[in-house]
Amino acid sequence: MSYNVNEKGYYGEFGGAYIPEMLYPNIEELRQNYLKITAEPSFQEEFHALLKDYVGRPTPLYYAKRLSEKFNTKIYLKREDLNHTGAHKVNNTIGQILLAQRLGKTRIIAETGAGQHGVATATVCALMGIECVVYMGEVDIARQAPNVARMKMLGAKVVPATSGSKTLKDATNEAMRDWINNPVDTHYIVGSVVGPHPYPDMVARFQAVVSEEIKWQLREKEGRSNPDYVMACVGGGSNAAGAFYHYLDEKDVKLIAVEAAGKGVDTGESAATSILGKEGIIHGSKTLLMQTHDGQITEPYSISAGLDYPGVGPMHAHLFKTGRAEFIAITDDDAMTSGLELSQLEGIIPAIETSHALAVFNYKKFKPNDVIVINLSGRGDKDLDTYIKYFKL
Amino acid sequence: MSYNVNEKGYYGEFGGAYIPEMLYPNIEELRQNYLKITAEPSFQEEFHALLKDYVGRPTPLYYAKRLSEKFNTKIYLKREDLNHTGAHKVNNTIGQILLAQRLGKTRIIAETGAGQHGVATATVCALMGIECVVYMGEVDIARQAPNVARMKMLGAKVVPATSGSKTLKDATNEAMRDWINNPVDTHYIVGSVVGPHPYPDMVARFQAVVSEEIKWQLREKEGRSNPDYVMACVGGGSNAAGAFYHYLDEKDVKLIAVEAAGKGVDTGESAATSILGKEGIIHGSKTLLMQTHDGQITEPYSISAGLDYPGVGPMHAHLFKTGRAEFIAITDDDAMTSGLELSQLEGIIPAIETSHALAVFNYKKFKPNDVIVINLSGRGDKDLDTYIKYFKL
Amino acid sequence: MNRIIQKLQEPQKLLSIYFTAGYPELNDTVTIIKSLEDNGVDMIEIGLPFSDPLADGPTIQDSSTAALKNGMSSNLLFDQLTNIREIVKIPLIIMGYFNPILQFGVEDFCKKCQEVGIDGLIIPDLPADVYNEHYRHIFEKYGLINIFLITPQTSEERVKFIDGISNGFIYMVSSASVTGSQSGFGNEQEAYFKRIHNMQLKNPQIVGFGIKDKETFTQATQYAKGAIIGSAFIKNLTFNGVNSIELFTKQFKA
Amino acid sequence: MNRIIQKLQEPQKLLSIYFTAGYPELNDTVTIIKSLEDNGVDMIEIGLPFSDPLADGPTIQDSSTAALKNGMSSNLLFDQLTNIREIVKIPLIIMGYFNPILQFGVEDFCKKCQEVGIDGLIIPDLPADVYNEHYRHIFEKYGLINIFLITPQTSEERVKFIDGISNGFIYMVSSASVTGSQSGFGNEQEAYFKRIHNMQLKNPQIVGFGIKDKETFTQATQYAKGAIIGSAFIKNLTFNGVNSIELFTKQFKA
Ligand SMILES: Cc1ncc(COP(=O)(O)O)c(C=O)c1O
Ligand SMILES: Cc1ncc(COP(=O)(O)O)c(C=O)c1O
Repeated sequence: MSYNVNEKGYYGEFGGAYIPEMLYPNIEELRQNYLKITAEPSFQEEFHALLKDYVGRPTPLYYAKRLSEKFNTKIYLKREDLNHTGAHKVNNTIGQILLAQRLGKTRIIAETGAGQHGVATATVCALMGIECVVYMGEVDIARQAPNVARMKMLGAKVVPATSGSKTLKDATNEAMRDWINNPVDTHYIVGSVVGPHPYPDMVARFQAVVSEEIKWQLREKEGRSNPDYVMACVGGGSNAAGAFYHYLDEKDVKLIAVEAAGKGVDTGESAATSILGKEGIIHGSKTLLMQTHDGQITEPYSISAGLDYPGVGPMHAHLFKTGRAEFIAITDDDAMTSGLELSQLEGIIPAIETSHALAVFNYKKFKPNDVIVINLSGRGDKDLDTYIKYFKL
Repeated sequence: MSYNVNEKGYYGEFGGAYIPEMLYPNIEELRQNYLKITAEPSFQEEFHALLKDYVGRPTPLYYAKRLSEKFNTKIYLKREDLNHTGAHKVNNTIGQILLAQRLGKTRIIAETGAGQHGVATATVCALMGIECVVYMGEVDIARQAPNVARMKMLGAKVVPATSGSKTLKDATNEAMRDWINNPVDTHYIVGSVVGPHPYPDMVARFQAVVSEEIKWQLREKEGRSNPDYVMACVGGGSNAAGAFYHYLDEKDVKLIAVEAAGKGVDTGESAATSILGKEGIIHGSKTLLMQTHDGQITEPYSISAGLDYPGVGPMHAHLFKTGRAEFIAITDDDAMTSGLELSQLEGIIPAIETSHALAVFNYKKFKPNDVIVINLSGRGDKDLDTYIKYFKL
Repeated sequence: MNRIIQKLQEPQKLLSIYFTAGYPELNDTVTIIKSLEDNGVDMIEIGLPFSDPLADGPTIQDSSTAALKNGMSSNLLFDQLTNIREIVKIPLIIMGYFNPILQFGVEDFCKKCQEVGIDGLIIPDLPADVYNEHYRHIFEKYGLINIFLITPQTSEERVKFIDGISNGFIYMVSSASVTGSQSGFGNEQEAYFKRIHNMQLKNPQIVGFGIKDKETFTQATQYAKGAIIGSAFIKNLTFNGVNSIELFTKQFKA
Repeated sequence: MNRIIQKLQEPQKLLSIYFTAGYPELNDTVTIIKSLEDNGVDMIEIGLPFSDPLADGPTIQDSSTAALKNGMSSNLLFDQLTNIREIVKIPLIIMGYFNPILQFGVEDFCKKCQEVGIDGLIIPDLPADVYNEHYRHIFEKYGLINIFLITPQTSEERVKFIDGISNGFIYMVSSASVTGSQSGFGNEQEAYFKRIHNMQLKNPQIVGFGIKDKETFTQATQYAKGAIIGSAFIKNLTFNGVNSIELFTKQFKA
């Protein structure tokens, strides 16, 4: 059983490139070039130099002592929150901007939910002096105001998506429309392991640095590179993909993907895609998605803008279908409580996305000697208003 | 000529411990123990492990290509903005919390201006499970709201200082009063190289990791560990102290300290201490401070909460007096413009404090081959509102 | 013979109109189709509305959202079309995104199309390659013509490939854009129209995207067999209602 | 002989009052001093206001801020006191933070004190050690007694050191606190008062911080030679004005 993409762009039965013809040349250009370009020594050199000197990698693998004590197990936090711009997203945007440059693109577009990917994209565009347009749902613009401000400071144009649920899904539609309208000079930096092939594989490869580092860091700390569990929240799935990547074929490592249950899986206000979803096509990819029996895509709900997406990357659909990963859905309330708990136990305010992964400890028992690595995908600075209001601090 | 503290706590004629008798036992306890405790292998081990695994050190030394091109010289940014909590302040709070634990203290107090030191203190208190009270001027509470929210999330109590200019100076007074009232169980984590001996030296030693890293990082990049210039903004002076520390006695390295001119050095709304200040006593230290001819401390002004302080650490007073460092004052307007410039040239939004250091390039010409290291003391997330309003973005 | 192929053999430049089923009112579908035929339209694209129509501009998006809100669905559309062939003769094409069709079941969907008298399908997000490999036999089994798009960016090689697997006409997107975003055609379009014309493909081309009045229709059909009007027609429906169809279509037939 | 030393030899427990010069009104200084003497107060601390009085609680802070706003300064205070010795006999002490004195010039300041008839100084942020090393000779040259503080946390060794360099009285801070923050004395204070008493220091002790009424005055002076009232007196001035001094002081003399 392979958990990686095949030559046709599929993970098992999921993936592919279900795109309008208008996007064919762009996607084809990417498909034909992404492996070749990213394998070039000059690309690898520049990519790793920027990850080190600009992004601040390697990010620490931090043993969370007080959290571990509380849940009587061994918890390591992979500190993607310490990346420049505050989340794992920048690993991917650094990779894609270098690719875009080598493809001769002069304009960048992106979609964003939590704003982290938008900020990470605006950041690399500023770094390279390239024009940048970010699409963001109107609802998300309101609830992630700090990130909107950051994008503006970085010189990006933020365009509100006003259709549908006015969140990530709709921002993605708008970005795709922009790309259709600007097929020659523009590269679309997709922010997660979603979209048509080769995006899921390309983004996963850029994010794979996360598990690459975990391996040697855990060996330093525990004398073995394989933990018992790797756990990550899943919006589109990129931080989970990065954390899982080098463990996909290591059978002794259990993978846990954490989705947003919103107000509860059965309340109709949820974003728990794998549980509520069915196979279908969203944003050019065959995967699991939340939809009506008639095939209309459902508007998802989560308190967290980065998990508020009705689909999931095809790799994760495959991990779910094959049982390689366990999927757990966590409600808004549980996530918020765990976010506050981490803040006060470890002095780390997590992004609400990440807080979902932390809440698993309240539902799943681990053994005292289990080694669990959680991908701490981002910092909570963007979410302070939401936390403060929720807890009336 | 020595630029380090002598056994009596003086840098040349500056420093000492001008404290009320009520604080004598606390200060004496610190003075007698700080070198001994911090030299213990177990302390060093824990300190460095936390800096690595929790704070995310070493922070990168990043060659700013586009900024360098613009000013036709070689500019490196020491990325203290990538530290956990987003500024250099945490280097010091990690050190002091370990010291406080070893002194058996069970309660922590701190003053804060920009809120970065308050957040860094609240963070280490959460990490260690110790009660935390942070004093912050009412004006600063309003202009650095994100940091106030963070402190609350971290479980700290934020107490407004309502006297005087309602900024950093007044918060410091309140913290000292608290310490006077709670001399036994409480440790006061001072946030900069100010206050009575041994604080300036102690904080400088904890921050010295910055120049320790610059040395080997620059050797990796330029084949020499000494740059031509090291440049840093100065509020109390801790980030500058950290960046200068290992270069103090290296005569070929020119040091530039950048102060906040506010609306202009001669406008009466300024915080350019070294230029406007006279020798005197502030917060237990003999140093340069802004004061009336009658010895009343002047209320300073800067758009940046972290530089809005009428004094400067005694080390810096000495560097100024001896001419070892050049002092440059930068206005609000120039700082803001340079902050936006860095955002859009390098994809790094700096704290407004840091932006002051960046503005020097508009006033001082450097040679094409000069190697300049700027201590990028913090990230601008806390300042987004100020930037956005200022530039009407 | 499939009505599309028949129609393509007629000498005139073909006027084809797109509308979104269920818009403006849920039950306007048959009325609109009948009225279009009555007013001399040659071919109709019936839009099956989708929640996330990513190849469409705001006009068609909004009409899709409204149609879904009105209650439109694949089942309902087929219900509405049950007796359409008793009153309408011109070719009818369903244009819809792939996911609703996939959920219906591709074979079931095609079967239903045949039953009600649909002649072809345009599924913008079903790529030619995937169609060719997985679904072609089903379409053929039910006598449906699948119509592919080409754009100014489509390589010569791929245009040939698409021509090869097409058996009706090629939907020639006038410019790189989503629907409704053009304002007139310029030299670039003309060069593109000519370039494709000169390739002498086996399938005729019908131009879509950006046709909004007599002038653009004439330009588009200088080299091509016909043109499709979408957003301009929807806008007219929105502002002037179903009764204005006669007036709207008249301008193209003048 | 210095008036402080003389006063300390009198048999009664000494009532000492602190007030901030320039408060409530800029020119109240002489009036308040005269009134305090007239009402039997034994000794007066004249507060030289400072912008950042970090050993003081809100009451004295606020009075200092107001006094500075009123225009009080070192020069003005000396002007106001120029003829004070023509009308007042009891010891007068200036209590102020070190920076204004440093800016005035320590020697100039001491000289001025001598000229107007000040007997001693309390400078909370001038540590005993620094005084001893750098300034003692100046104070002595101008016949000024410098008064040091001790607190419950001051070690026995340091109390002895301070006793050694003192030549008037020791200002015994009642508890670890800024001014004005106490509410009554408990067992802890009593133990501390007793402990210091039992050390049989050469200098008598006068207790300060937290004395606000007859009861606390009596408790404080059980072992000590006297007590200083600060915040409670300022509060009384704020609410009842300068004319209420008689009533305020009467309670302690009853
Ligand atoms: C901090 C953080 N974590 C997780 C996510 C979810 O995305 P993904 O599943 O692609 O990692 C986001 C998306 O914005 C995010 O900002
Ligand atoms: C980012 C940043 N830089 C600089 C300063 C100034 O302090 P210091 O001079 O002690 O480094 C502050 C203070 O809050 C700060 O937050």
